[in-house]
Amino acid sequence: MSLSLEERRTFRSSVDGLLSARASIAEGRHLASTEHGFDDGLWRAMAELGWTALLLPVELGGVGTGMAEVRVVLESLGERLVPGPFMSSAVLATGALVDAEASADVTSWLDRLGDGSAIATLALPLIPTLGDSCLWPEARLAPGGWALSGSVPEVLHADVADLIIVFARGAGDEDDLVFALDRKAIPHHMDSFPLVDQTRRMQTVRFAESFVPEQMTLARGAAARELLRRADLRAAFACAADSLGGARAVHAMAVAYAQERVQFGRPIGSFQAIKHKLASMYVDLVSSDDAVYEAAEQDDLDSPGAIRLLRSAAYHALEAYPRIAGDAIQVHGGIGFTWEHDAHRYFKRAWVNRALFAGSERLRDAVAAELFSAPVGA
Amino acid sequence: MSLSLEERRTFRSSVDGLLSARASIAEGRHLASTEHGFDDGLWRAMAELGWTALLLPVELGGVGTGMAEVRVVLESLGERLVPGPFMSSAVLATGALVDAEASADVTSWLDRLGDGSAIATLALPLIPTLGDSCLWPEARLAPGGWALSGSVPEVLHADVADLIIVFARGAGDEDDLVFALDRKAIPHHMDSFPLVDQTRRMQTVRFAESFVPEQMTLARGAAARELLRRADLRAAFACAADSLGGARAVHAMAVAYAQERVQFGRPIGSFQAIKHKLASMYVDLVSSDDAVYEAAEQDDLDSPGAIRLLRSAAYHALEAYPRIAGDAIQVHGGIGFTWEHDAHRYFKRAWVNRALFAGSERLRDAVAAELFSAPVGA
Amino acid sequence: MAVVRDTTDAYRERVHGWLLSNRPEGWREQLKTASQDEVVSFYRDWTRKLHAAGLLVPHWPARFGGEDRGLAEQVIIQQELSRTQSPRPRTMAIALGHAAATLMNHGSPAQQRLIAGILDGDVWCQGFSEPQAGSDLASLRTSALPRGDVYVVNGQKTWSSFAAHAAFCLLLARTDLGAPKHKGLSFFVMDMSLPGVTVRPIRQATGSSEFAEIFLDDVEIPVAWRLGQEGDGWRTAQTTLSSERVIQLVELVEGLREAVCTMAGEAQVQRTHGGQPWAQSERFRTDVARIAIDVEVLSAMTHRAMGNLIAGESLGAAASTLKLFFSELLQRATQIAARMSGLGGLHDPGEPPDLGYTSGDWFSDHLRSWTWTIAAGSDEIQRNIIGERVLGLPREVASQ
Amino acid sequence: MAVVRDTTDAYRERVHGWLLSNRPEGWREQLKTASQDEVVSFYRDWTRKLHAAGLLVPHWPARFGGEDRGLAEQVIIQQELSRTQSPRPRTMAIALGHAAATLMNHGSPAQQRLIAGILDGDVWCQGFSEPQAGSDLASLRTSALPRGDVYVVNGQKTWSSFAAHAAFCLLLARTDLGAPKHKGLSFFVMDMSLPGVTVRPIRQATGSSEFAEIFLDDVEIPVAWRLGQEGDGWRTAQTTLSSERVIQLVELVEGLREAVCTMAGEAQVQRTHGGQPWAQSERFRTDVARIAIDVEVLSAMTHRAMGNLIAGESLGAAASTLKLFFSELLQRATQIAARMSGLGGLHDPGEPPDLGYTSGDWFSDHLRSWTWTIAAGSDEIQRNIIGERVLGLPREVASQ
Repeated sequence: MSLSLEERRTFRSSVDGLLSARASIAEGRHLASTEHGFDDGLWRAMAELGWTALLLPVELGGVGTGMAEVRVVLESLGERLVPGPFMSSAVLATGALVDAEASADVTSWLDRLGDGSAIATLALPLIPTLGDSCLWPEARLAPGGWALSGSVPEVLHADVADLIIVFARGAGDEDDLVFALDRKAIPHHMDSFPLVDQTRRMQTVRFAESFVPEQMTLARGAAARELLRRADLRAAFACAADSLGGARAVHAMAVAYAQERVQFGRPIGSFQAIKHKLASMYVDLVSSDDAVYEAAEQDDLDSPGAIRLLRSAAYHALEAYPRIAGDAIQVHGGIGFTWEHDAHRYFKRAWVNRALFAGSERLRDAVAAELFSAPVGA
Repeated sequence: MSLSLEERRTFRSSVDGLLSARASIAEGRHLASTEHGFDDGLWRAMAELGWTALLLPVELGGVGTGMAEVRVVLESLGERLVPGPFMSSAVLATGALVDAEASADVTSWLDRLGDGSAIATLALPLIPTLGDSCLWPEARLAPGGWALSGSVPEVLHADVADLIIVFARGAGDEDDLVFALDRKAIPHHMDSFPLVDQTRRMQTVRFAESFVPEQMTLARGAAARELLRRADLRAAFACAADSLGGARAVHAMAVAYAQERVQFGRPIGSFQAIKHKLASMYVDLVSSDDAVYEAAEQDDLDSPGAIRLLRSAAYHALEAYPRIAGDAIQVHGGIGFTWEHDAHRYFKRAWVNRALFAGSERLRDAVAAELFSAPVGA
Repeated sequence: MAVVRDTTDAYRERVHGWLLSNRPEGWREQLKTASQDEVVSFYRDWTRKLHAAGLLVPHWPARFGGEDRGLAEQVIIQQELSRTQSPRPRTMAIALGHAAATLMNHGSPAQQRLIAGILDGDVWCQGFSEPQAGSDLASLRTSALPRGDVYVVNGQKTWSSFAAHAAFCLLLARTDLGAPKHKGLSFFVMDMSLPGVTVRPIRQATGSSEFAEIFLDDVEIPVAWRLGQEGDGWRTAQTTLSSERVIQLVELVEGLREAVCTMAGEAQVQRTHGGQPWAQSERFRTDVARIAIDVEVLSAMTHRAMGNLIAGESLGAAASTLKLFFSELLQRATQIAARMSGLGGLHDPGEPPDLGYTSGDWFSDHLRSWTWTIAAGSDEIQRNIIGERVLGLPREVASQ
Repeated sequence: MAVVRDTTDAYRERVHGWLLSNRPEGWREQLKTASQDEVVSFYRDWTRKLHAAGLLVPHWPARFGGEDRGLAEQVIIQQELSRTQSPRPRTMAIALGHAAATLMNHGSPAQQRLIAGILDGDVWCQGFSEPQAGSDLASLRTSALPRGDVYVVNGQKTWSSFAAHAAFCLLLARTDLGAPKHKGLSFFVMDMSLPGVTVRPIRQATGSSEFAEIFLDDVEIPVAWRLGQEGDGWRTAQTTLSSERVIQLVELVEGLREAVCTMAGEAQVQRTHGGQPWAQSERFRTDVARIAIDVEVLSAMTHRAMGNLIAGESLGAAASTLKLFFSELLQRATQIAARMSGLGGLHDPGEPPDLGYTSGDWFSDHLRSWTWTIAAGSDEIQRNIIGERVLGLPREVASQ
């Protein structure tokens, strides 16, 4: 379902409204020292406004819109450096569950994800082709289900997730698998991995012969790999949308500073060295914006043209954000290098966004592989 | 033999003196339409001042100085876009002949190269490891010598060379070889390859079962490969020195233009956009200068540290020249893009310098190979 | 946006089919050795042929010879011209773009009659830059002083594309010598056959002579050929300029897309210093991938800008942003391709005709990319525009 | 030049041997978890030990505690410290560099007695930048007004390295409030234990707190502790600054050289998204090679600048050129290394001690590289200096 221009404008202003009221950048800084690192109350408010049900089809009780609306939320969260599991739960995990041919068990989870009463997360393999990595957990057939062993590194907000979607290698001749693990029911061990970006929490989850009932299998074989392919693209898009929002905010901070900071008797923004730097950053920003916007409008993870556009948009926005944040520090000079200033927080989120889910290089390399496997002159 | 500071100063001013008097940039433009593309009279004058004998040891009647003095000449020729076979004959071919354990035949050639009465050139394989390329000529044993077949592409000033130094693959079990070919005595065919840089002439030389007498063999096997290794480094250095001179001249042109051209009521050089571009070009230029200078001072083609420095200096100067020349066009604006202006002539020589002798990438790749074959943590 | 995306596939198929049957075979090779006269004449014929098939300007109003279709169709035509490797009438760019748009928006009925000539292949040129007014375009000196029912024009214009072949010129000249900077300028249609007009081709760094100088010596332009109000020339010239640039970019993006495929193809054959095909170099493959990625991004940028144009919104700084992004990308793409070609790619092309910005002679293309970073507002000027007009940064003290 | 190159290998061997026997084992790991006090104390001990062995300042005149050797020996020491992976006393950089050089050149006999303290490990800091005077350093506001035999100092300094641990500060303050810009400044040695001096550490973006603010509240500096003439402070502070920066670069180049080896080593172990070691990526290998090449170039630049210093020539713009080249290279090198480390390299280091610019925590090193592009004359200021003082381009209208 696609919103009308008018509905979309209303949606955007409701997003702005809630976040302006309840998610200041300063607040995010304070949350870094709390246990889970995000604002539960804000999460509930977001759920009440239906944000957690954006990707859920109408027939399952969701809002049933698409990436264009998800982009609006992710961008706004990125702009304000809002911490929390929106991306991992409402976008990545929910998207994957909807993609899967879901059993009744899974559908009941979708209800709870949609109304925000449960949180899920998605663990993507670090190496995108299943079956290559020894880091990746292995599933062995067991009576009534599977025994899962091994570790899943770098899972976003696993500490608060009720459900973890995990890709696993089948032992022996068994095929690749995707599970939706009820965290309370599955024995596991969890280690936190504190990031330079304090607005993001991440854990490594370990299993040792943990029993997973058969009905929590989301997909097998080709279907599992297809789920992974789409989840990987959606993750790239989501990180890019967050990056775009952050880039916009940190660029605006630099512009504002250049207008007010006076050196040599003039605002520093009147010097071409600064003015042209800010203009180049703007080109980087606007090009990311247009590309992410078009990819969101296409909302298509399957056709080759749309995939090329999505990868390109995501790569460009993920690469632009660290450049823009670094240049913003330069424009701010010394003050931009202090802990109290927010510039470094954007810089760090920019680097984490780019590195998440095996990093932006995978997108560039996929474009290269496509270009060079094409027949000569095609 | 190393010159004293005072002697070096004298040498430099004699180089400047001759070239200022007889090798204007405009003159070079005119020479492009002549048969061989360079000024014979200037060549003889250079020889009379001993420039063609710089690399020739004193015991063979030469000046016996080293790369530091060669650098001065090459830089000055590059500064003025002087056409002619100095690099190919007096540096590359002479250097390789001196390197070889020379027979009496070769020594007599060195006499003539040293006094400028003969011209030589050096054909380096396009692929630096002998024996890989099917383009490279093949030598078959023949009574009293060798029969040479195949083509030697991209040889500088072969049309005026009396002697051509050629690397060849031995047929069958025969080892790699280096020959000094008397062009008048050896049957061959020659095709011109006109370059965008009209100050350089280049030919492809073809042989078909051409007989080469045994005494013109300069080296075989390991000695041939050693000759090639040193010739390749010397070629990199020589192109870099030319590039440095050209970069200096084209940068100076851009600085002068920025001082005099007025737009918006001010000299354009007062705008930071132009001022900082010229400053960045200057950093590129000075760093090339220092690196090439240090490499010339070391004058060492054998020790690993000196080789690393030489490759680095050459790579940097070869890459800096096209950047500086391109930026110089930008600073000049429209006028810099006309055929009548010299900026494009520097730009083109910059590109040819970088592409000569298999291109600057070979230097970067050699540094990479060295770095990554070293034991971990070394 | 919806307008662009919903255009029927049927239209695309019709365009595609027609081009496959009608594109001149081997035209690229043929043009490489053609004289400039032959090139101009080739593109004139092709323009007429496209127009006869309704594939030249379907987005124009019917009363001017179009079909009242949307810009979306024009985008499709550009894409299909690219996909079928058909020629695009380069010499007609000003005529079909800035000239036609200006005539439609500001022309008198008499002036608008010139549009028919454009559809018949008349070449137009622009008379904007002058030797002393490059980046500082508002400081033009060419004068057009009223005398009776004519303006008497004196001065010199430069960097005018295809001026040697143009029937008409869009001329910007100073009608009020006292007014400051761009206040005293007026805009004219100048018949290039008028007495006193002399054209001298400029040979460029690439060896081509696409551009020319125009010397104006007591040229008498009838008052009726002034476009818009006297003294309002700057605004009149600018009105349609940025939209036309964006439309032009649609074609250029498609050219870049083709270029990426050509590079990938050549990389299977061209060899590195190590003797391997460039296609086996990870560095090269990923460099080309980054070009391909940026082409997608640029395509999204032009697509969104076209959407805004179609929706009747103003472009704002989009023209500057697009131009900067494009010129930087073109320079980088052609550089990578030229490096792949090695010494073999540095073969002297002599005095080649200008076959566009991605002609496949990569070194010449690379050098030609400086016309994009310099002309029509240099990169530096574009950054000033963005910094001051979009970001609201203070102007430099000196230019206030 | 000859002086540097001909220095005997014997000296190098002696230095190498001593360091192998005396460098503290495992110091790097130990410092990573140390408090800043512990770091300062560690470097103080190491400074004393080096000095006792004659390996701290052999290039100083004997009367100040040196051995009258040349700068060449200092270069060798820096190289061997790097080669043997021994610590370099970072916290002592100002004391051993700018402070000592200033005291030797401009100090009164009484002031020069402080040099002995430096050799015993006294930390010095600089009091230059102020919140309102970053790039525009000449607009300092901190005042030092004469009253009897003291100057009464009021104001605030910022970005002073290791000020919290410093015994003395090289202070630049305004003694003539009427004089324009840098004409009214004087230079002082300020005892950090004087009443009215308050230091507040600045936590940086990296989490470290190497820098501090210094608040000056009616601090009374005796007239005898003024360095050079009143009103001549700007010149006095600058005299030795650029030479000291070049000498400091010798150490930093060696650090970069080590970093390249470390990166190449880590690339055998760290894996790309494709699961292969980074060392198998041609793109990565060639990126690192370009860093290695630039390190060689920078090394040649410092070598030549040192040669000129030894020959007694003026540095001219070399300090600006070197700083620009270095800061750009450092930023690029640490970026490539940080990208190799992936998400694993984005582990929060907490509040780590500052272990230099190539500590091996690549992301922190990368972020820290902005101190080079911003501090001590930003990249923009350096380009202004080169453009105006070296290339002779006109100053901007506004700053005339």
